[in-house]
Amino acid sequence: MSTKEVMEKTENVKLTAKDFATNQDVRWCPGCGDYSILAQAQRISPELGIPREKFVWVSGIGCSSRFPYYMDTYGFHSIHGRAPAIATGVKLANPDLSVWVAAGDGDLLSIGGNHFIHACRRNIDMKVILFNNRIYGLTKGQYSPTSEKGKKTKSSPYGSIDFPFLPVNMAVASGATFVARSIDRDPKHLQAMMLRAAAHHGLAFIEIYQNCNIFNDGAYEPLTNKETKPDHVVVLEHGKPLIFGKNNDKGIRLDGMNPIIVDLTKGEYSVSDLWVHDEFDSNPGRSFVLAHFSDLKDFPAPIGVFRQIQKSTYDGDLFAQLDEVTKMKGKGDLAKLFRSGNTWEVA
Amino acid sequence: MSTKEVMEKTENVKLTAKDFATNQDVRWCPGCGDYSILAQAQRISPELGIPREKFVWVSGIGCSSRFPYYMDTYGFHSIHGRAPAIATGVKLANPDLSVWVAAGDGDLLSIGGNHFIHACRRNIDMKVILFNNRIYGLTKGQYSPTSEKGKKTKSSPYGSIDFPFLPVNMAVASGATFVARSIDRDPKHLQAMMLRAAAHHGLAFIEIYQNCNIFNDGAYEPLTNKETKPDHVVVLEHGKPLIFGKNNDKGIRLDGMNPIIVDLTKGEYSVSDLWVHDEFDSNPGRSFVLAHFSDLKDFPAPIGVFRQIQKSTYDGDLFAQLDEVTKMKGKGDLAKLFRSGNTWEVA
Amino acid sequence: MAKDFEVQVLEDVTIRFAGDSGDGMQLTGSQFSNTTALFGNDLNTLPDYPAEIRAPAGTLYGVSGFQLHFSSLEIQTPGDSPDVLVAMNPAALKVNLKDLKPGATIVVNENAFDSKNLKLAHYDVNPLEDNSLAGFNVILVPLSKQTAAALEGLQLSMKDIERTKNFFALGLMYWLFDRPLEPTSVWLEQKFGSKPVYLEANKKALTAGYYYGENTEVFTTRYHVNPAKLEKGTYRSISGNEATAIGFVAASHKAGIPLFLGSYPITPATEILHELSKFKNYGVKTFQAEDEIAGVSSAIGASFAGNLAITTTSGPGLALKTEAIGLAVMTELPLVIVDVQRGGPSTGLPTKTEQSDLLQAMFGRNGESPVPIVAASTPSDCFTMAFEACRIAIKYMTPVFLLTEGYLANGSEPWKIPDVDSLPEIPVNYWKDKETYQPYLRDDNLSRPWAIPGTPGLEHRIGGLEKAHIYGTVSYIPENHEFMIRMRDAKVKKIQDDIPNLEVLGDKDADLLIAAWGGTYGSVSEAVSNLRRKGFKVAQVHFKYLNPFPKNTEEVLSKYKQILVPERNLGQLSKMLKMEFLREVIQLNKVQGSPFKSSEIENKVISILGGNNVN
Amino acid sequence: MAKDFEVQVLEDVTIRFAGDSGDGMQLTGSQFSNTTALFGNDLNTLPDYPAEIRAPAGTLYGVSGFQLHFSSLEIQTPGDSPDVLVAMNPAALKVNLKDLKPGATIVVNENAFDSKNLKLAHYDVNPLEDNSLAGFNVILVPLSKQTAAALEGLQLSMKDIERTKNFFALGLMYWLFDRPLEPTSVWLEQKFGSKPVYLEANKKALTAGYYYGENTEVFTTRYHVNPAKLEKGTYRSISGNEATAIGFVAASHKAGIPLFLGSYPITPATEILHELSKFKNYGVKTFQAEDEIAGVSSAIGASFAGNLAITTTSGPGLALKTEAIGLAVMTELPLVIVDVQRGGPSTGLPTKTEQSDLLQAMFGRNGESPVPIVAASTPSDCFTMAFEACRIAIKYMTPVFLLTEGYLANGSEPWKIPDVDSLPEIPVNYWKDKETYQPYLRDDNLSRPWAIPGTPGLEHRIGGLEKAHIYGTVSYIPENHEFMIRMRDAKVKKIQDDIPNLEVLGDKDADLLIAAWGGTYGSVSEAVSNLRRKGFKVAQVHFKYLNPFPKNTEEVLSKYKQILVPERNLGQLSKMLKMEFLREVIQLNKVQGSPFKSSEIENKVISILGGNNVN
Ligand SMILES: Cc1ncc(C[n+]2csc(CCOP(=O)(O)OP(=O)(O)O)c2C)c(N)n1
Ligand SMILES: Cc1ncc(C[n+]2csc(CCOP(=O)(O)OP(=O)(O)O)c2C)c(N)n1
Ligand code: SF4
Ligand code: SF4
Ligand SMILES: [Mg+2]
Ligand SMILES: [Mg+2]
Repeated sequence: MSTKEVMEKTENVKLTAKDFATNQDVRWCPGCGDYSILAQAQRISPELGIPREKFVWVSGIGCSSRFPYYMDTYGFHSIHGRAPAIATGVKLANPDLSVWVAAGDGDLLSIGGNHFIHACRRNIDMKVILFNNRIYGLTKGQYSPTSEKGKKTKSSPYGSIDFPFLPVNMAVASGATFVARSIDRDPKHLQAMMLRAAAHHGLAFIEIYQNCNIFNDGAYEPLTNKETKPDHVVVLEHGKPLIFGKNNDKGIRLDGMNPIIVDLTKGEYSVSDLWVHDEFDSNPGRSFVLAHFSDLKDFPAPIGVFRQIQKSTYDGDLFAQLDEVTKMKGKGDLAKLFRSGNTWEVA
Repeated sequence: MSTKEVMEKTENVKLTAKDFATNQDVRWCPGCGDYSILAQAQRISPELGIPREKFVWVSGIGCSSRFPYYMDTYGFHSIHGRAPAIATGVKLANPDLSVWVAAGDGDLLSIGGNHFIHACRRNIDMKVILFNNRIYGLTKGQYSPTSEKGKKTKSSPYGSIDFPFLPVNMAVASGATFVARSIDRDPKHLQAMMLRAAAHHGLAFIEIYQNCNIFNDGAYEPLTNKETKPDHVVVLEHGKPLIFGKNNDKGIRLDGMNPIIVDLTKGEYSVSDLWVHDEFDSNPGRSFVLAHFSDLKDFPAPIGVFRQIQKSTYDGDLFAQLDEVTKMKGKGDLAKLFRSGNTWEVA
Repeated sequence: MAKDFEVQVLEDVTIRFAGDSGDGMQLTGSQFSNTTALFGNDLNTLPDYPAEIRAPAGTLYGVSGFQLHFSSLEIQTPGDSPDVLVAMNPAALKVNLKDLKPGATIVVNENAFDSKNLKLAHYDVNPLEDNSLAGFNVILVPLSKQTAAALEGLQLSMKDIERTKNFFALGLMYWLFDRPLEPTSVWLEQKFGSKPVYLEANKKALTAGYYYGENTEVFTTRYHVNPAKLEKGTYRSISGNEATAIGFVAASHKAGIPLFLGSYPITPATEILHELSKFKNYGVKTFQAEDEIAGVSSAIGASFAGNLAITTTSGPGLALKTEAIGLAVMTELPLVIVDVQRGGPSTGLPTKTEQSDLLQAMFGRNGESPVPIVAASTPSDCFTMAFEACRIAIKYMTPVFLLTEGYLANGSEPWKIPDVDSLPEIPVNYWKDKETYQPYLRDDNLSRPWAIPGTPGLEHRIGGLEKAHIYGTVSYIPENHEFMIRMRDAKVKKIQDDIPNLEVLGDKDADLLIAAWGGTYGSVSEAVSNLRRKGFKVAQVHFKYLNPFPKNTEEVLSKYKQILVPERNLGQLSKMLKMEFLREVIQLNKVQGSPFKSSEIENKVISILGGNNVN
Repeated sequence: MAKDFEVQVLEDVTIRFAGDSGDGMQLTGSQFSNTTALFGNDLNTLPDYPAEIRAPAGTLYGVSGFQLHFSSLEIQTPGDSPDVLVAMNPAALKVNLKDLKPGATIVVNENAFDSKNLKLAHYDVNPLEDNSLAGFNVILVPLSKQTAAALEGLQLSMKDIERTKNFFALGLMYWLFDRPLEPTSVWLEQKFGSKPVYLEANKKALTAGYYYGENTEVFTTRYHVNPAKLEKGTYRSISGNEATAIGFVAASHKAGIPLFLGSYPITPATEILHELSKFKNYGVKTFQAEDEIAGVSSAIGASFAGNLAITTTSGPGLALKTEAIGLAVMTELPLVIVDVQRGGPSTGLPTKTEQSDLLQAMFGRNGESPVPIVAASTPSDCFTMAFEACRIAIKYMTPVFLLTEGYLANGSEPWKIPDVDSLPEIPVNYWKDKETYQPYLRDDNLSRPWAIPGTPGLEHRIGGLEKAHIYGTVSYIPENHEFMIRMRDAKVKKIQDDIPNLEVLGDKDADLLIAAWGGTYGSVSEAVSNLRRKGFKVAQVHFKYLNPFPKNTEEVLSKYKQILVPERNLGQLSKMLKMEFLREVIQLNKVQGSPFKSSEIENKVISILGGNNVN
């Protein structure tokens, strides 16, 4: 459908996922996890009550960064790592826009790491979607800052010696007000997270575990395979205890600050002993302990909303300050500005 | 004393703090907190059992970044924000060196934020000393990423709208293996922290609260003033409970993951109810809760070692891999390398 | 009663205030400038401060200076060599002595010449006593003591009293040059209204200084510099960075779209950020980014979303922005990049002036990546060129460089305040029409349409990959790539039709043409008038547009046998003229962190033309 | 038994393999190259792949190609226009058709010309049936079916069988050009030793292709290209990126200090990182940094600490490194910066070749910041120039640029393996003496001493602020600044004494000189021999040193009335020659992501010299 046709349609009918698809051929490898993320984004977009022309997708460079080409919204496929900074400018120029960043793990956490943490710190009202395939896809397979230590890639033929980042930790530590995680292969969950992120006012970060079937195939296999998933994933839900396992037979409780896996079938612990997830706790410690599960043997990977808190946004504060000063000083008058300070006449 | 003279002395006598002072005039403003940090660095250096020529101090740009000029060791006053990356190269070129980074809050956390978190992630064996005066000193007073929100500076005449970073959080989240905090005005504590950092194998980070008496005077006044200090500072010591207050009358206990201030004089709580500090816990949640005190009303600022854990270092792993591959493949032979792949003779 | 003094009428005077960083010399200098401006002289200033924030008192590297040139004629530079030096301590004397005119007057705070300060200034012998200043007219004033005496009875610490002595010195200079105290008194009242003791102290010191001149016999002559015959109008004093900031606000107003600045502090560009951050009620948004890359990137984002976007920096920061500027070239978005040049390479001499980033602006990006360049010639011209940079950026949908430099940025001069209505409108036509829209359609200026997010029906994607002509989709087609490379090049070249021709000043039939750019304007202009007065036939052109060059450049250059290009670099404009016009030029290069003295240019011209050219 | 065929002896052949990204064309091409090299031909290759990792099968933008030029004479380019195209599907046919020689042979996999693939390639009619290929010698081969038939009985999926058809095509081409199967068989055994079924499948497909040629009558002629008379020695095939990597290892060996690479992946430079990361047992350290800035910064740190430090990137990455390169200039530390150029500006055409970063390398830094530049001319020359860049960096204590480009980096040619002992030593003398040490002392090369941390008694501090001559302390002294700016400039200029003069090839008394640089070498060389064969008098010089230029440049240029400068940019070397020598040059510019065809240069020369120059 051409842009024009879509627009004509918009005036009468509610949009559908298709209205958010451009007529460009999608150029990811067949089987790439990016397809699923695109599909979910297109699916949730018409649900948000935001006119199509108010969406802006900004990306850097990487396989995942081609994302904007496939969303029939405004889009900016910029340069490597700079998407959060460009998106900041977009939002500050026009706070009415719904600004989304699509970024790979290299793009967002390697070259773009600084812009990412500063955008989180400022709590700019934008959504940042991390396509974490734990590899540099576009440059054909080097380890990334989320690759596991020891990974053999083209640039680490004897195994990488870098420890990985936990992206959730970085987001929380730098002040992101909404932090979630999901998986490409779990479309329903992914949709739910995207809807939640869209509804959040402030910086919303979603880490998506994404499979790169060419250079890092199977990175999340245990988490997506039906058989193994229940033992490898714990779904976070507000107010619910942390339960996982094929028969919901395992739980996580807290011993002081330390998480412990308990067997719910032995009778020693019951559901009421478990750690109850609280998304809204302002204490960041909670999210860190959850993210830290990845470092612990046998612990499942949490997916869901780690944390959602309310803080004023940078864009909100900026426009409030513009208004306030204008109220205080009156609307700026150029002639007055020219004449500020001492003036004198030459006759 | 000239370099030559010092050297001659070294061969016979144990060095002193003075041997680490260059003959350059120190060009900080009179009263600047940087003087104290310099003095402590010069004081502890002879204690470390490291020959003077093995020290390398690397800095970026800022008032604090002049530091290397005043340490009579090898030094590199580089460009803004890049000290951790340059120091990485120094260490990887020669792992025998004791590599120290001196950086301001703008240098390390604004423009240099990415290099900092990646150095922490890789656990490069270097010491990173943050001179946190919560202001850009050298450029004459703009708010920095650690300035409190609402701060009025030359670039924020109506108050800044940025939330600050908690540097300790950033270091812990990105994987630093030693994380501590100290204050310019507490020379003994500062010395102790520096000695501890020096002894640590891996990336050691110390945040030093430093007063800029020109552009941000009094930023830490409540923490350094004798009267108010006891109520505003809690000293972390391994295995000891968190007690503070003028008469050691207040303590901090944990309710689940949430810290609570308790009055020790009321009889309701005693020392044994308090949170006992554990530096060596691998769970990062602990450090985050401590750092988070800054966001909580009435909580004291923790100083001391937040965390010290052991992980392999990047430099260690790199040289181990070099050795391993050399053992496996034999020492590289250039003629062989030239001939690798298919060759043929033209006669 | 005041005694009678000889009053000598002078055409122009250069005075330099020098002291410790803590002595308030910048303030003293600005007050003198201010009063002098109000008095009606033409003037030009040059502050010069150390890289250290507060160097320890008394040291050589801690000396801060403020030079001021004022005249009854039109002037263009802060003066070659001071006629008067006010030296607050031995270090200030030592550092500045070599710059003075032979026979210059030196006003010295004799109380500061104690053994401690002498030692700090590396003086073995007190220069006031060893006859080493014989060639000068040295006036010893017990500045500290007199100030203390004047403030007796006020509730002030010794330190505060010491800090007030600059106003004593200022008062004394006001007396010497016959200027009124009132403007400074008014300023003091505004500044210290809420701190009466400081107000009183400073006023007392000021008046005491004035009457010290009147009542003692240290000076035998007073000087009078008549008001200059400036063009009729309302004037203010303006520094280059202020002018740049206001120029942008004016452009934003005339374009009818909000101004967005994405920036990271760096000397000597920071004041533009400071200035603009005040103008919230003008709808100006300033974003202090985490680094220069975020500064320019946020500006590109803001431009995409329809703001008038600018980014400000100095050389090292520009180096960091180059990749993103390439993105602005490819996406053809309006953006103004200000480079307030300073001494390089690398960190170089951060507080010193230089004009050595021209080739970086011209060529410092990967690939064929043309960007228009304009440069300001004087502090107030920063206003004009900032406005002009915005006009070009918007009209041609392109990033534009505005080059200024430390010397213009910190220096100031009177500015004839323009009438707001006299400034041209900058038409902004965001594209609206869905039927005809294509992201890389071109208008008569070869510009593509600005279609901003939020506009229904114009959803489109842009980016850094090569773009298909008209459609703007990604294109790997070889011929399209070359076509687009030539298109971007042609678009920038086309701006030639839209900028003023070079204007030849001086003798049209000159034996030598001086061609210069940027902050070298003033020195060249003064040199040219001096030379002509001496009988040399010289002409001058000044490049405010460096890419593209004005249309008549080749024609103008071809008229002169010899072309002298004075630059404060190793010959960057020279290189550009050579490569563009294959014209041999004579270079005059000085890279010492300060502007040219006009005499340096004069001497060079004389050495080229020979003494016998004088008629 | 085999039939009899006409065997035609050819001097040279250009063949292009083209198919889907998934069709293994790069592999097929390399195997053919390999065999051809072993056979003794001279050869030159040009891979050309899409920006997408795996574009959907059958699409036009998913076509991957590999061109190979082989000959019994010495050759320098991958060939202007293919004599033979192997097209695995309609998209491959469509994309490549326009490049073919008139009358070229097209070998087509007819099984791929189904309606789905035709549609994906935007063919309305099957081109095999509408007579549109009348001007070509089209050979239809049921490649898919024949491969399937050959593999019958093996335990393979349909997908695996499809994936093997490139080996059928390869076998067929081996037959057509009379090459042995053995080298590829050996390679297959190494590669699939542990997977016998794949080994058997590929071998079967290869042989089946060969015998398909032998037994069917699709070809009436076989071609024979005799071995070339190359210089005596041991040869291997080498790509530019491999050669660069090995050149650095060699330099590290000859300098006796460890190699350190700080880098961030970017097309088309990444393979240098990949290669070097294998050489751990050569003491090579590779640091994959978080970005380009950290890449170069870590290299600067490593250089300070005494390693041979390099950093590798392409245009956009170079843009990010410029600030730090300025630091290397100021600190005068050895550092080699490799820029494997690609299509710009901005992200541009990342997988396409271009030579448009010369001016960025030359001028892309703040301040006066001179850096020597060398550029490789052929894939194997990357070895020589990488070695040379290290030699200059160490000897002159300076950063040095090595410019290569995508076309050289990915292309390959036979390389006569040098004798390790024949390579010059690179003396490294870390300073040791405490008595005489000063950080900015200068030797005869104007180089400062390399005194590395860990050396007792030489503790010192360096940095980006201006340095005092000899002492290396921070200096704000105006005269010192100018002195040091001129010193750094002079040091780089002095390298002229230490690099080879330009060598004029072709007719010394030519009517026209072709001056080129970088990867344009091959096309120019071929054009020059062709032109001379046709009777034109032309000469050629090739710049491998671009800053400084060789000493005899002016002299050489002055000998020729006309100078043609062919470049794959808008005229960057032209600009440099103009500004340096004020020489008018004729530009020939092509910016289409591919190398020049030698015919394009020939035609330009003919159009300049006119047909009547032929004698
Ligand atoms: C300045 C710059 N440096 C490097 C590159 C090369 N590059 C492009 S994408 C990429 C990383 C891709 O990895 P990631 O961000 O994880 O995205 P993915 O392809 O995996 O989705 C790199 C290194 C570039 N385009 N620009
Ligand atoms: C690339 C670059 N950008 C900006 C600057 C200007 N600059 C120098 S230091 C500094 C910040 C200083 O603050 P901080 O790092 O906190 O150090 P402090 O002076 O407070 O010790 C800035 C913005 C620079 N030198 N280089
Ligand atoms: S390389 Fe990996 S991440 Fe990139 S498109 Fe292919 S499968 Fe997806
Ligand atoms: S400006 Fe502040 S931080 Fe800088 S030297 Fe002065 S007191 Fe210290
Ligand atoms: Mg990735
Ligand atoms: Mg600071």
